[in-house]
Amino acid sequence: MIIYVVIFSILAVLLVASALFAIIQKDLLYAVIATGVISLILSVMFFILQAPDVALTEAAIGIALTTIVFVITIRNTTRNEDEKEINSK
Amino acid sequence: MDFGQYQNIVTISVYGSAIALILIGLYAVLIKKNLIKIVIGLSLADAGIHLLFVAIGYLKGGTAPIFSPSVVGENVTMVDPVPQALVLTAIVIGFAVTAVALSLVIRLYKHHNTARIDQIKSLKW
Amino acid sequence: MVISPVHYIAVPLLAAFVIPLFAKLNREFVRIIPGIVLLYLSYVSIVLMNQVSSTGTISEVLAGWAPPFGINLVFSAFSGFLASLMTFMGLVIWIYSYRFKKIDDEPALKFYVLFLMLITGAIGIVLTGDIFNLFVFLEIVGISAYSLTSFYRNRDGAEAGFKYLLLGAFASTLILLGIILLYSSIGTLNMADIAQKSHLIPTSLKVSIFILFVVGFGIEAEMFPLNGWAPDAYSQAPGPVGAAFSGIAVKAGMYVIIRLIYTLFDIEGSFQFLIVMGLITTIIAEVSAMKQTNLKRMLAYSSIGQMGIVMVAFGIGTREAIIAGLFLMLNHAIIKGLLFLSSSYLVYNDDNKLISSLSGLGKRLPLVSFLFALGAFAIVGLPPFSGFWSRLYLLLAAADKELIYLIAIILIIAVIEIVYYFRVINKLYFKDIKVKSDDVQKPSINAVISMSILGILIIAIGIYPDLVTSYLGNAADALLDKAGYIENVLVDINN
Amino acid sequence: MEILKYIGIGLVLLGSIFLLLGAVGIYRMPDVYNRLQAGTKATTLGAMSLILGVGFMEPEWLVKTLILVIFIGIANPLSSHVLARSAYKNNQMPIIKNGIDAYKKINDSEKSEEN
Amino acid sequence: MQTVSLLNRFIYTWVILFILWYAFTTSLEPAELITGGFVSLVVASFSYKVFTGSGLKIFMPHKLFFVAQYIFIFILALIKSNFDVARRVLSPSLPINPGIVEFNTKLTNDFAKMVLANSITLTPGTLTIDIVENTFYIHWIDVKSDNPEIAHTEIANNFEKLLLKIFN
Amino acid sequence: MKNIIVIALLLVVGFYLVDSFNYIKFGDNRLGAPSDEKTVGAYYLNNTVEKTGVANVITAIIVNYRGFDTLGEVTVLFLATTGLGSILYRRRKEGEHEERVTKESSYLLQTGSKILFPFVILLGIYVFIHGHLTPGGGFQGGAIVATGFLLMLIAYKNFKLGHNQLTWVESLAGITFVSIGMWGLITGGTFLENSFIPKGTLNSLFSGGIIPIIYIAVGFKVAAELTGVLDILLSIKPSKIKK
Amino acid sequence: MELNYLYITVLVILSIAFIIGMLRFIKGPTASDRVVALDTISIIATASLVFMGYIFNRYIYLDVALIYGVLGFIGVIIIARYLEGAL
Repeated sequence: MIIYVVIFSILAVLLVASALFAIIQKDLLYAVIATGVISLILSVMFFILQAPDVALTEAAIGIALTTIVFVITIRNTTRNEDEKEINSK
Repeated sequence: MDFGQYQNIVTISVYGSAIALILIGLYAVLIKKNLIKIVIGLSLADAGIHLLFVAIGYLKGGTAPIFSPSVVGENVTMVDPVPQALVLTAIVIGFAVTAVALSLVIRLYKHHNTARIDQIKSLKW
Repeated sequence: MVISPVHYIAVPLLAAFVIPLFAKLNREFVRIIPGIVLLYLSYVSIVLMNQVSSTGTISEVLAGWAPPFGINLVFSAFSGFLASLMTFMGLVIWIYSYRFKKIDDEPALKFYVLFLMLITGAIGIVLTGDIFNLFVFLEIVGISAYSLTSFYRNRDGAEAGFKYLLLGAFASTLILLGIILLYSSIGTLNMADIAQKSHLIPTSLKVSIFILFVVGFGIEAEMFPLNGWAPDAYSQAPGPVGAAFSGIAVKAGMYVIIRLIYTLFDIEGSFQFLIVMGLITTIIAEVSAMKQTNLKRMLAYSSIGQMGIVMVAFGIGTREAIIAGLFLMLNHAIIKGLLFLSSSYLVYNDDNKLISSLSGLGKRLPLVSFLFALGAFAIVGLPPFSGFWSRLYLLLAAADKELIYLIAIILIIAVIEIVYYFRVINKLYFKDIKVKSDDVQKPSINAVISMSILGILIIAIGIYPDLVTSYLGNAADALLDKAGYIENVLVDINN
Repeated sequence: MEILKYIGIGLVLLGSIFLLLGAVGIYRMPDVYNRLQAGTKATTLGAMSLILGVGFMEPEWLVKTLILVIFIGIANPLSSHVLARSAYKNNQMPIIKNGIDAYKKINDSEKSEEN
Repeated sequence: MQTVSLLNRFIYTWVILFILWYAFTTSLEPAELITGGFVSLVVASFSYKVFTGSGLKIFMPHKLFFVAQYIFIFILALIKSNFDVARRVLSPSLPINPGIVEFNTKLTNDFAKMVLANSITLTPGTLTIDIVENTFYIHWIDVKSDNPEIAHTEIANNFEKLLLKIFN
Repeated sequence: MKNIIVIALLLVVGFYLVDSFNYIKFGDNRLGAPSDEKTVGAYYLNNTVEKTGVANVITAIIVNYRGFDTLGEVTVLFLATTGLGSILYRRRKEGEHEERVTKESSYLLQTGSKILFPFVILLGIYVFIHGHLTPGGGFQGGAIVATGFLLMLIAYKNFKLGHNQLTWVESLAGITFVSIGMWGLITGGTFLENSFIPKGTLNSLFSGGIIPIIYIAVGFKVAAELTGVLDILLSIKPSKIKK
Repeated sequence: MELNYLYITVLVILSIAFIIGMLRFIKGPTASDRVVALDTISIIATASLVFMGYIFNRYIYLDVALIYGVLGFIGVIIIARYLEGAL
């Protein structure tokens, strides 16, 4: 099944790309959205690796709950990594 | 699923991305100054670990270890259930640690009005 | 219901879930229930210790699945000794912290639940026979420790807690990696099964796993260079919690490292590795302790140094050395417990906990100062206190193996310890009084009782070391008997 | 039953093409609102028809796929609405060609109330 | 919003949740059905007040006919809108002329307004941005007029008529 | 400079990891093969259906074979809630009312969450009741239920959460879990032994003995705990509002 | 196996859609754009989970897709509410 080879490599590249994005971005909100995306991709990967339970857990914990916890933290602290003023776009 | 001659590519992409996630996460933990970034790094490293866990349990041509009606009685291979069970536990624990870490970040910010390590100087780092 | 090791875990958990409900009836239940639980656990300890000394190791199967398919608890003379020690220390610290004034200013319900869980988690680490279960208990210890460290609402508590959390999370990442490698190479998680099959793992892989585990658990065991969290956590946490860390949490980490080396993996050079790490840890910690101006930090560094000596003792690896090591652990728990407990009254109102502010407190707080001095004398190893005997056993064990350099280093360390502890005692007794009598906090009656228990124990063991050495001998035998451990656990019950 | 299967295959293919169209839409359009315009319609129809197609190909799954389809039908427009509104409240002005922006006045009045 | 008795609303919620439960399990075993009945009872008991305001009326047969008609029109509009999107997205010049228009609706029911808003979002070239009271604010990719009346007939008329029949 | 050292260190670690994983082939027929009875995974696959009556092997492992882990895991979440409460504790001033979100959400989102709220809750409960038959279980279901409450919490300014009820649900669920475990001890078996309730037939709702009961208890507990965490976090007052 | 071609075609199309969504996510430029991309890729992923569930021929995998859809929706709502300045 060559298609899975392709899918796996695409997902792997996207996973690493969004991880790098999460680390490099100065705007923490982008980093948080990126962790959401990482959870999303990971969840698909778990699904293909025949682990539906884990995919479910990763989706349930990673996409919604982790995101809200991070977002609340950003709300209560600062949105920019270097704590400079940024316009809120 | 049998990957045939492309086995290596799959191996590299799964293990490679998992290890890359771990390393990127640890890099953020060690280098970044912003506390929230550090916590993000931790959760990235955790994510890599989880992927690694599931990957070692995978079996070529296996299906999920659930004996639902369509599977009972057929001769099917199933993937190893143990790593999946462990990673479930690990994910929940990881979330608990992340939540506690972030609450500490919030409190630090309230005291010091900054979320950067290099500006919180009352203790040595 | 027959008393079995699982009571150590199940009863406190039940209590922890019940406490929020009872708190609605009366706030006092929040404080009392942990005490009742710890008393009950002490009773369990006594029953089980008797049982072990008569019938040998108890391996309890959980959920009806024989190991390696289920999780099991192992109560041997060795793990049982540590579990009982932790229970005892927990009880004493509970007596001390009952209505401790600084804690009652804060959400006390949370303190007692977290404290109870800290002890439960540590006991779980010691008793469990499954490596992943051990990780879960480590996280229980971890989360309660992070929260307890930042329990006070002052500036630095959160910082110390975060530092601890970072290292702890890093450790759990490494431990999980180790578990992945372990499981994928031999397909089992039971420690006895791992011990049986560990020769099947390729050596280089085995070394990687070993390093991952040692680094991971070394953070909890205050091994150099992973002990950066300790001084901050000890100095920022509430007084009783500092005692609980040094008496309970650290012991659990040390237990795992010992288990790894003695039972799980037989890797060449791991014993020497332990000696070297122990020596480095000790020397650096004791030298840093000299420079501290903060009393709690000084005690913390001293605690790290003591754990280093324990590592050295277990690195020597003979039966005598193990006895010495266990004796050191016992002493460290009791004496450091006493030091932490008494010191938190000495620096009660001083947020910086400076040693210089102790000047003349010996006259203002005679009892507390006396107990502190007693602890200081005991920990540096002066006769006739208990600390003396453990040092002596260690020196004898080292002499047996003709490790002359070790003897020299241990003696030098003792001298360093004497220097910095006597600096404090000098401040306490031989300097002018600076503090007004209103500024000091008189200890409550239960605090005095708990500290006195520890003080009496120190003297009693000092005078009759045979009280404990026979138990320690059994414990050492249990630790060395790897084949017996495997055999005991891997009995087929279900099939 | 064969005919259902072929309908299903058709729906699946159509759905995947529309999903691709949605992705291209959010890539090509110039601002958030236009992206949402393209993204929502195409992905909603795409996902609905793909999932329904799977339901037709495997008739036992039909009930559950219908639930998913209904959910997507409710949730997807809703989320795009919430996104559009939040973008506007976040001062992200849409590209307006003819100066027709009826929402601006109510948004401004809300803002002045806050201050 | 017209008031309907609490019991009516509760039973409506219960029935809907029970149907959902059946859809989740797709099994007619007595055990599943009993559990489902119980669970949907529990969930309904704390959510019926927020779930619905109109109650069982929607199950009247002639309304079901309108519902079917609505779904038919809606799907046609959805497909049309997708081809519209395809035309706009794939043409190299991106033919857009966006703007935000407003119009008033006659609908009073919450749910009806939501359905209308969602339908508008899914029909050609329009996206609901906000509803304030009875006014809809619509992002229109190809603005024809900023007159609310014209916008209303262009965008929402068909749907609104049917929804009025269904919900009033 | 520090950057370079860290990168070098991480590269070394990465090299060792890659080297270690050389021993472990991806998708290899290593464990779990029915012929090899000795490994843990294979044992579970071959014996779960017969001995526990549960279709989902992972559930059997989590709740029964390694049920002790799950007890610990539930405790970790419980401790996280407690710790969070202790870390973010603050005294309420007189007359201060809780306000989770500063702005009411749009009319549409409110209506939408009204409709989706029971749906999400029911979905969560479905997931943890069917934990032994389908993917998912207590944790996932609990998380989904908590997410349902989260939807209401962020959509409505004044959505009231019964703190008392949360405590009751959480405590009772925890007590149920431990008591079921202890019941095994009292009846002369082992902790968490799955013996005193009939196992039922495979793939029916009432099967698996205590496993579904425990998973339901876990589900309620996790739901209450996570909702508690979200509630604590959402009701923090920002010290200064920074744009 | 004429169905094989169907699988490959659909999965390839979905992958391309996923990549394009990710490109928009990485390009931005604003937070709203990224959330739009997150929304889109979560829908695409839900659809592909359903389809892959069909390929693996396991009915129970549909549950995963359903929950995935629900949670993706709520995740988007959370960030949108933050951007609105309400959280």
